[in-house]
Amino acid sequence: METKQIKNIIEAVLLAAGEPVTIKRFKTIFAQSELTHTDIAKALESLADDFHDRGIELKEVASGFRLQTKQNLQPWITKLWEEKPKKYTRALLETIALVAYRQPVTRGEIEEVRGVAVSSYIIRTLMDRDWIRVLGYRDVPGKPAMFGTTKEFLDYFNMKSLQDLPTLAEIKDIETIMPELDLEPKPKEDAFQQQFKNENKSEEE
Amino acid sequence: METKQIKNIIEAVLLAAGEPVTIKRFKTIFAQSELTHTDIAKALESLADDFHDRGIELKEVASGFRLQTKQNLQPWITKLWEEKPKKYTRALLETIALVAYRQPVTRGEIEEVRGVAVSSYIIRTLMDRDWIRVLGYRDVPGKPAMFGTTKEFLDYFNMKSLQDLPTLAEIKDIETIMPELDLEPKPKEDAFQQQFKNENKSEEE
Amino acid sequence: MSNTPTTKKHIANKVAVQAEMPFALVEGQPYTQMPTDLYIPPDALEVILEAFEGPLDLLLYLIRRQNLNILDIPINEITNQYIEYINLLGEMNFELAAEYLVMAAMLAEIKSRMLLPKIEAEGEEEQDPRAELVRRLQEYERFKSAAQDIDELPREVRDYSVLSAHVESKKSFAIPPEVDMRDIIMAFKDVLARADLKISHEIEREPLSVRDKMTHLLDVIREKKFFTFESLFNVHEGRQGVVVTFLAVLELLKAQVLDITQKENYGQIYIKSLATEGEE
Repeated sequence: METKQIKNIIEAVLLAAGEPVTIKRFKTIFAQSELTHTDIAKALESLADDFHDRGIELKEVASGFRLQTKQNLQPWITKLWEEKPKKYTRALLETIALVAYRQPVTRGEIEEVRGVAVSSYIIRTLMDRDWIRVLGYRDVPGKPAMFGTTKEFLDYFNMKSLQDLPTLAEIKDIETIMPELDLEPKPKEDAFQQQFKNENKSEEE
Repeated sequence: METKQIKNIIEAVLLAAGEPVTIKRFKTIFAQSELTHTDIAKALESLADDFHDRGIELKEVASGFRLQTKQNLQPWITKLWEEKPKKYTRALLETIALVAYRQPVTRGEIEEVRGVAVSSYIIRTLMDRDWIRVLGYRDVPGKPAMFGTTKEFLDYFNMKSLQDLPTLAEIKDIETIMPELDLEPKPKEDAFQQQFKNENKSEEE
Repeated sequence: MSNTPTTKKHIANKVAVQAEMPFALVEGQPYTQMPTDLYIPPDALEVILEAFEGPLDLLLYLIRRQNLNILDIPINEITNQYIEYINLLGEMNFELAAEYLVMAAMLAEIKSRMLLPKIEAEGEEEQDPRAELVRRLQEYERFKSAAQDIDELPREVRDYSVLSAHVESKKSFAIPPEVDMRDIIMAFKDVLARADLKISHEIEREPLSVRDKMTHLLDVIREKKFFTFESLFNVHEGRQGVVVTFLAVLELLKAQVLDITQKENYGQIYIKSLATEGEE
């Protein structure tokens, strides 16, 4: 068998196997052609060279040889599984606003102003995003956590300090200050209907 | 971005995805580089050319592009596994054939053509394999489900669309052979071919 | 005619005295002696029955193996062969699918109609009694061959394998959404406005009973079948209002007027009305 053909088969086998393949296993695959261990090792080596300017590379691991995507392409590959960002809910925006303006603030205080319960999900999302942090615990029954914003929060919004937050007076005038900006909250499309549309769309495709 | 680099990323992405990748999905992966549909299609084409003397090929199926082994190498690949490739029963193949060519089709209609009852086991197997799905319910007593094939069915049998199905044999009219018998005309336009026409039409639009 | 009385008798004998008279009696291969008829060694019957996908398939087999024209079936001959086959299966105590018997009846009917002299009905031209059978046979045959074609299409594992490479890390994180500072400010403005409103209305607000709330909710439900959980609550009613609304929802759930769904953890909660048109 030609070297080219051997390499083609090895490449296809490695990509089809779904797991690392040992030289021993290659030998059984090439049983009829009576390839030796050395023949296969050489073909693998030559194959590895062919990959130098490609997106994949040959790697020997404990359980055999495998082809894997190159590390430098990882940023593109992970995009395969990226979820589309969902918009934050009104409840979350109000919560972060109250933390920003009223810090240190407890969950109970936020709830009091908003008139509704603050879901744990909102708190966790804001914590995961490093926008809020626990500043301490209030010395009242239940020892509620007091929340405040983080440096990451300021960085995200390009602020040096909390002083850069618009003052309450400015907020009241915000519509007159920035009339050109469409500050009215957009009528939120119902998430369910949105999903519905997408489903219909994909069926049409 | 260089064409070489784009092709490398495409190859790595195709091998990493674990499922066919659409051009649309490639566009989101290359969002920052602002590649157009045409750019990606061209890169895919060029990549397909690169594989001409290799053991693998780029194939477009219903759900997108994927890399697969060339058929002539498959005898080597199957040696990887002890298990022999599955065989399907005639009952199952006839049922899927009727669903494929006659969709939307009810179980009763399948039974009428085949002259025997369709076992629930076959329907379940086809549903479990994601080869058929319920398209809706016919508005007649009993509201029987209407079945159609899925993208997975097309993918599995290496097809891009229903148009890739082998052509269905024509029905010969008894009248043309024995005109002296004065028979009722029977030629019915095949529902599937009718649907095909419609599909083609709408795609051209 | 291939199915001569001798053949029939032969089969009957075979079945009846199978133990004493094995096939070896007829030079070891009795079935090869009757190449054109229906004779099938009894122990092969089970296999062969499984090989047929129903009466149409069996009929096609009978027609094809004798190179007969499907459009001009010698109905007498085929009917005899078919019925013989069915009888044979019956003698073997096979539980025959009803479809086989229906076909036998259909064949017998066609046969008798072919034998009868043509009656010239007024204004009606008589149709070949075989026409419907021929149509069904052809229809079945085209899908039988379509099934074979599909079987020959390249398919995964047998003809190709889908390729994949190892990926170091498939971990991906959800991209957090972009947020505009103005959105936060507007949210704050709103919440302050609401808080003001709440304070000024606090005194006037009448206590809300759960019953009242249920009635109100039912009105809302009638208008819209689907709505978000959140939309039920009116922040101006304050904490007490929220509690009352929540209790009302629970009551309605218990009464099975509502259903609550959530597609994913922490996802939007939807309320669906279970009330059907008829009940309204």
